Amino acid sequence: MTTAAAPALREQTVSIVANDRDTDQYYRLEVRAPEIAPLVQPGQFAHVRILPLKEALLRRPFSIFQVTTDTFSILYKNVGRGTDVLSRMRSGEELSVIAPLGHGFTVPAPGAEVPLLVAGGYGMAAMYLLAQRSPQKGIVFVGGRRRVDILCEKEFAALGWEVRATTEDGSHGEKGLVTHPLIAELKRGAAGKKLFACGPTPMLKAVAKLAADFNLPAELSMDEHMCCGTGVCLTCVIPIKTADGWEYQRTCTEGPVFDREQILWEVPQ
Amino acid sequence: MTTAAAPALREQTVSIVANDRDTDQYYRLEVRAPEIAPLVQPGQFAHVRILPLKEALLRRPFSIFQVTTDTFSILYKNVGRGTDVLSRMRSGEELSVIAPLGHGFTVPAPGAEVPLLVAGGYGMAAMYLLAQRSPQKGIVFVGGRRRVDILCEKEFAALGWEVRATTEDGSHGEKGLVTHPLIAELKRGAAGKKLFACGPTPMLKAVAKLAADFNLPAELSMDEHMCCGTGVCLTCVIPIKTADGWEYQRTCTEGPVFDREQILWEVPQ
Amino acid sequence: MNLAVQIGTMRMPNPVTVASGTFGYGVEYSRLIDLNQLGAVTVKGIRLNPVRGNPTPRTAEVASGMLNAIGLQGPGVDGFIKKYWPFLRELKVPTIINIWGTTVEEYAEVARRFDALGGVGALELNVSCPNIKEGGAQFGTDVKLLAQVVAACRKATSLPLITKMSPNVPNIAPFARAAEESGSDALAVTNSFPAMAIDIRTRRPKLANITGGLTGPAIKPIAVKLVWEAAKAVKIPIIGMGGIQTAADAIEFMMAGAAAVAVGTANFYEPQTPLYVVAGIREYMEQQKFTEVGQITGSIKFS
Amino acid sequence: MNLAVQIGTMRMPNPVTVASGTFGYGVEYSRLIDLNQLGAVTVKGIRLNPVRGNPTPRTAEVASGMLNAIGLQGPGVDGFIKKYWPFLRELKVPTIINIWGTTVEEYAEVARRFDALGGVGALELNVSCPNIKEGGAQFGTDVKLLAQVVAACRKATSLPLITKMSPNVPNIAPFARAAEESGSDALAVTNSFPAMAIDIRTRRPKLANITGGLTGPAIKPIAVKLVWEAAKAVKIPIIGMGGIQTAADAIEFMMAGAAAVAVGTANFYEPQTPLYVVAGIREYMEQQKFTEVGQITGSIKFS
Ligand SMILES: Cc1cc2nc3c(=O)[nH]c(=O)nc-3n(C[C@H](O)[C@H](O)[C@H](O)COP(=O)(O)OP(=O)(O)OC[C@H]3O[C@@H](n4cnc5c(N)ncnc54)[C@H](O)[C@@H]3O)c2cc1C
Ligand SMILES: Cc1cc2nc3c(=O)[nH]c(=O)nc-3n(C[C@H](O)[C@H](O)[C@H](O)COP(=O)(O)OP(=O)(O)OC[C@H]3O[C@@H](n4cnc5c(N)ncnc54)[C@H](O)[C@@H]3O)c2cc1C
Ligand SMILES: Cc1cc2nc3c(=O)[nH]c(=O)nc-3n(C[C@H](O)[C@H](O)[C@H](O)COP(=O)(O)O)c2cc1C
Ligand SMILES: Cc1cc2nc3c(=O)[nH]c(=O)nc-3n(C[C@H](O)[C@H](O)[C@H](O)COP(=O)(O)O)c2cc1C
Ligand code: FES
Ligand code: FES
Repeated sequence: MTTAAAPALREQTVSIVANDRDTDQYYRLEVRAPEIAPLVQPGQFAHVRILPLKEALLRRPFSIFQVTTDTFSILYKNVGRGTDVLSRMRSGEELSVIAPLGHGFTVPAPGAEVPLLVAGGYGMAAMYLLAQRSPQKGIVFVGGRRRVDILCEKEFAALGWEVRATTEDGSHGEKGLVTHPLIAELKRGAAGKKLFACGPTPMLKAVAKLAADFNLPAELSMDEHMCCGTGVCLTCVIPIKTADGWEYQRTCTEGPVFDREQILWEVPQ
Repeated sequence: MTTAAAPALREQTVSIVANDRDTDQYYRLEVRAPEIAPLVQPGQFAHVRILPLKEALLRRPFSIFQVTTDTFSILYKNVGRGTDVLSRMRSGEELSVIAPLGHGFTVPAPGAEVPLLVAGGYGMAAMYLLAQRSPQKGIVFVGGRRRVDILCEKEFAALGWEVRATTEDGSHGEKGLVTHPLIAELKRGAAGKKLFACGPTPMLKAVAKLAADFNLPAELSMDEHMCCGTGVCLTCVIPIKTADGWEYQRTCTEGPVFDREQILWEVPQ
Repeated sequence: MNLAVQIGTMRMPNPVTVASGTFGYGVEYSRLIDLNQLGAVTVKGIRLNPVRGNPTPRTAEVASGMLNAIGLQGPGVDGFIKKYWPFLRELKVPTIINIWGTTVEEYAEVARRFDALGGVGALELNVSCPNIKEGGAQFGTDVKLLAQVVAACRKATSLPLITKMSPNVPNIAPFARAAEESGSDALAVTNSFPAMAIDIRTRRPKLANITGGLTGPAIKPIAVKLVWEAAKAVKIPIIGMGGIQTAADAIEFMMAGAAAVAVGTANFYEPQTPLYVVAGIREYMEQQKFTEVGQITGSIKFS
Repeated sequence: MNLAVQIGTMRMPNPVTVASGTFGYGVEYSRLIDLNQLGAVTVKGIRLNPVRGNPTPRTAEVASGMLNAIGLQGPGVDGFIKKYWPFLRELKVPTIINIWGTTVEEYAEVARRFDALGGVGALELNVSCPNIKEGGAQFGTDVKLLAQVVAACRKATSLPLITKMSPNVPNIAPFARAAEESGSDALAVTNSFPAMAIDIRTRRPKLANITGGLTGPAIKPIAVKLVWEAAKAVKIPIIGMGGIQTAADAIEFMMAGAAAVAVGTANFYEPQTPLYVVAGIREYMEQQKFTEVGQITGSIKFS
């Protein structure tokens, strides 16, 4: 935990510009937030209070997907009580957001390693700004269970990135796990590459292992339950290596993005 | 408390046909309920679960105002959390209702006493069906604080009833309390009259006293907080005289309408 | 698929009953739901003589729950037998009679009366009503008194005894064991939590009784923990209750160790709740391919 | 209009602080609210040495509240002084440091250390953390141990002592009196309630610690009653907490007898809450033409 003056953030009541279904259970929500949009770094998130939720009090965290000069948007999946209520909200209705939050991805410097992005499901949401702001283009490996879980392929292509999709049921792209084409790519030549990943924990773990095997740098965005989202409550911690062992650090503050070397995947007994 | 086979009632999810502002803070809500509408007796109420209310769980009781063959309506005032949420619901949205509930007014038999109705504020809602179904017409004394508290005067007039309005600020009708014109009327001749009242407790108490002074029969609809609305929880009780003293009886079941002789206005120590 | 639950000699066709005081004497809700679909009907608390109850207001709404201080209004043993028993006796499902007293002797006497009545499913000893000075609460928070009450009732009747525990103790285990050792056939966990609310406009308590019992979804996490701890302490079955609104809630209580459950406050806003819960439990058992409802009980996993 | 509240030698410019563990060490929320508008900043519980805390998941959402079992993760006295004190020391408002230990001696030692530090507003003795075996909970449910802890800390420091009461006792009065008689300058009422939740899909507890503390609006009616009973038992001021979301909630606690209040869980979903509460109390005092905030304390009426 650090007391170093943390980056700027805002709490604001914002109104919904658009909230439309993307594919299947996925929705895109855009809100007007001129003060927040310019502050957003790739991999940061917004902590959203879904005001119509009454007996469920906590905010829900969502990666910031895209920004314009005066709006930002999220790409979310309807998985439970909060996202279900959110999916039924109309433009003009209001939400309370605290954003931008968390330590995001390192945007590759010009001439730095070639970025390979690895995303599962809504993990794609955390990747768009990184792809958009990275001076050199790379490859996006995107995986999902079914065709509908492969999100915004076109938008990444439009940014000039190569997209390699995999689905577990083979309904779209290559059949299998997202790590298969990644391994193939790395075997073709791993030097000078860097991995950036966001998705389910098992996928992150697999990517971390690959990075270690090929001895590549990797930045992983961890998905932990959150409460305050602002570093106060110590809900969202994961075990992180330190000089003298390990300690629990906060995914909402020191994370959600960590270097693969930092992460202890099992809590030592 | 009685176990005698109680009158028919239904619990149903009903959809809103209309929900429009009447005056100021008063609204008229009509719901589709073909099985319920035919069962309604004057002075009975509906116990309404306002489904969007989440952390507030209990149903809210409202007198049944008017009925058609396949709908019934209530006339409600926005006074708190539930009625506020209710006032923002749109036609097509759903409510859960248990109705009709309670022991209502005795509809005067042909040739029986001349009915004098006394209503305060939303108390008018409980009176409409009585006025509509009574074979002989009488006078409705309606009181409120300001002009906006005098509800559906025209509708009562349209039923062929004489309406005498009073407002405490004199902004409409006679200035003063609803009991003033009533006293005047009774002084002119009380014989053969019967009082029916619904409104704030102080008003009901005053009407009961007048009825006693002029030695007239009176039926009063009591307004107590309710929980189950169906005779189960014993929340809504008031002290009622019995052969051997008094007992707490349920306004939701033995009431809301009681004969003035039954009611003990103070709980004996 | 067998949903039946055995509480001493009482057989409940399914594990879902209703919480005492939230279902009157059965007859009231019989207009809205088929009582014979329940596991048992549990009636409002009864003592020897009629009880007038507390002044009003008796309930208040709070976040995800309510407060009540009814004061155990009731017709007394004779009044109950005269007014309500003829109806209840005819039901296909057992009746659980919730009883209380102000002395150990009174508990025993009431138990004796209902034993003599014949046809009663079980007696639930309310040793934990927080709402009247002599409402038995002290029996529920004093291990010795609790043991005395249960033992005296055990002597007075051969009917199954369900001891309704007070939630208001630092550790429920010794109380659970005392009830078991004194001859209780089952435990009911939990009663309402002493609480209060103030109307800041009038500065007056929202209940005439000043304090009352908190019930509803607000207390569910505390109640689930009490059931879990009681289940670890005793072998007798536990009837879990506290904020149950859905089958998922009921299954949570059963996983924590409850053999049966009771729906309380939810009846007031959704009288169909107990039947929804029965249907949901059946559905869950089908998904899980369970043949016995007991397979849910205590099925919580820790690794 | 005077909103100031005196807790021993500590002067709070207004009666609204934050609940320990729901506001970190102040610095985190300083990006969102002006800490100098609070009555005091109360920091997360600290013991002598660093504490790693419990495995995850550490919190779970429940109806009108949440469960937590953080396990008092913290930097220890030295870590706190090094990392956070330089920031807190500069604030215009006092800092309340919440401390705990596993032995009476450790409580006293931590008290001594902060006494030596200088500039601390007050020490809050957490004798009621339900979330770790040696989290002091036993001190809070055993009158003798409670008295020992408070007395030992009283000897160790001249700083104002606030004893944070356990809610988990049948009757809070003797505990409140024990704290007062042992030299506590104030009471904090109340800590969270032992509870649990189970994910029925995985059959596993929602918290890695199995049980955790229930907090939020769900517990408010129980907390208000505990404050009311504690206030009747002692003369020292009470800091009321438990589900406060609005100024109306805070005023309810004050009417029940609290001299000050703390906002806890609400900070997590609405970090501005403490400032809204201060504004709302000021507004209420204007309406009522009160000159002293103390006029609200204990103003509940019964007739
Ligand atoms: C840093 C971060 C970024 C995220 N970005 C996205 C995104 O871009 N798109 C997207 O669809 N989802 C994202 N999630 C997951 C999202 O927060 C959950 O899907 C959401 O909170 C579910 O809320 P609910 O009420 O619908 O589900 P419920 O199951 O009803 O929620 C119950 C509680 O569990 C928490 N919870 C449930 N699932 C998760 C989860 N997977 N992660 C964290 N908390 C959870 C909720 O916040 C709530 O407190 C992100 C999570 C984190 C931590
Ligand atoms: C038999 C009967 C008939 C009624 N008929 C009408 C009617 O025709 N039109 C109308 O506008 N109102 C009527 N009322 C009053 C109506 O029930 C309340 O105004 C309503 O419950 C307020 O709910 P709320 O959530 O807006 O207020 P809140 O104050 O937020 O409610 C909090 C709690 O108090 C209860 N409550 C608050 N005020 C009253 C009250 N006056 N009577 C009973 N319970 C109350 C609520 O039901 C709820 O449980 C009637 C009440 C009764 C008992
Ligand atoms: C209005 C009301 C009356 C109650 N009366 C009794 C009673 O007479 N005897 C008893 O043992 N419990 C009584 N209880 C407690 C319930 O039986 C049950 O233990 C408690 O409500 C918790 O369950 P719930 O949260 O589902 O309501 C009463 C509860 C309520 C709300
Ligand atoms: C996440 C969390 C952490 C807490 N940590 C502490 C703590 O370290 N020390 C303590 O005395 N109380 C702690 N508490 C209890 C709060 O200080 C407070 O007593 C309780 O949350 C009730 O207030 P509330 O309902 O407004 O949250 C914690 C509560 C929460 C929710
Ligand atoms: S969610 Fe509260 S510290 Fe991360
Ligand atoms: S409201 Fe429950 S008995 Fe009348």
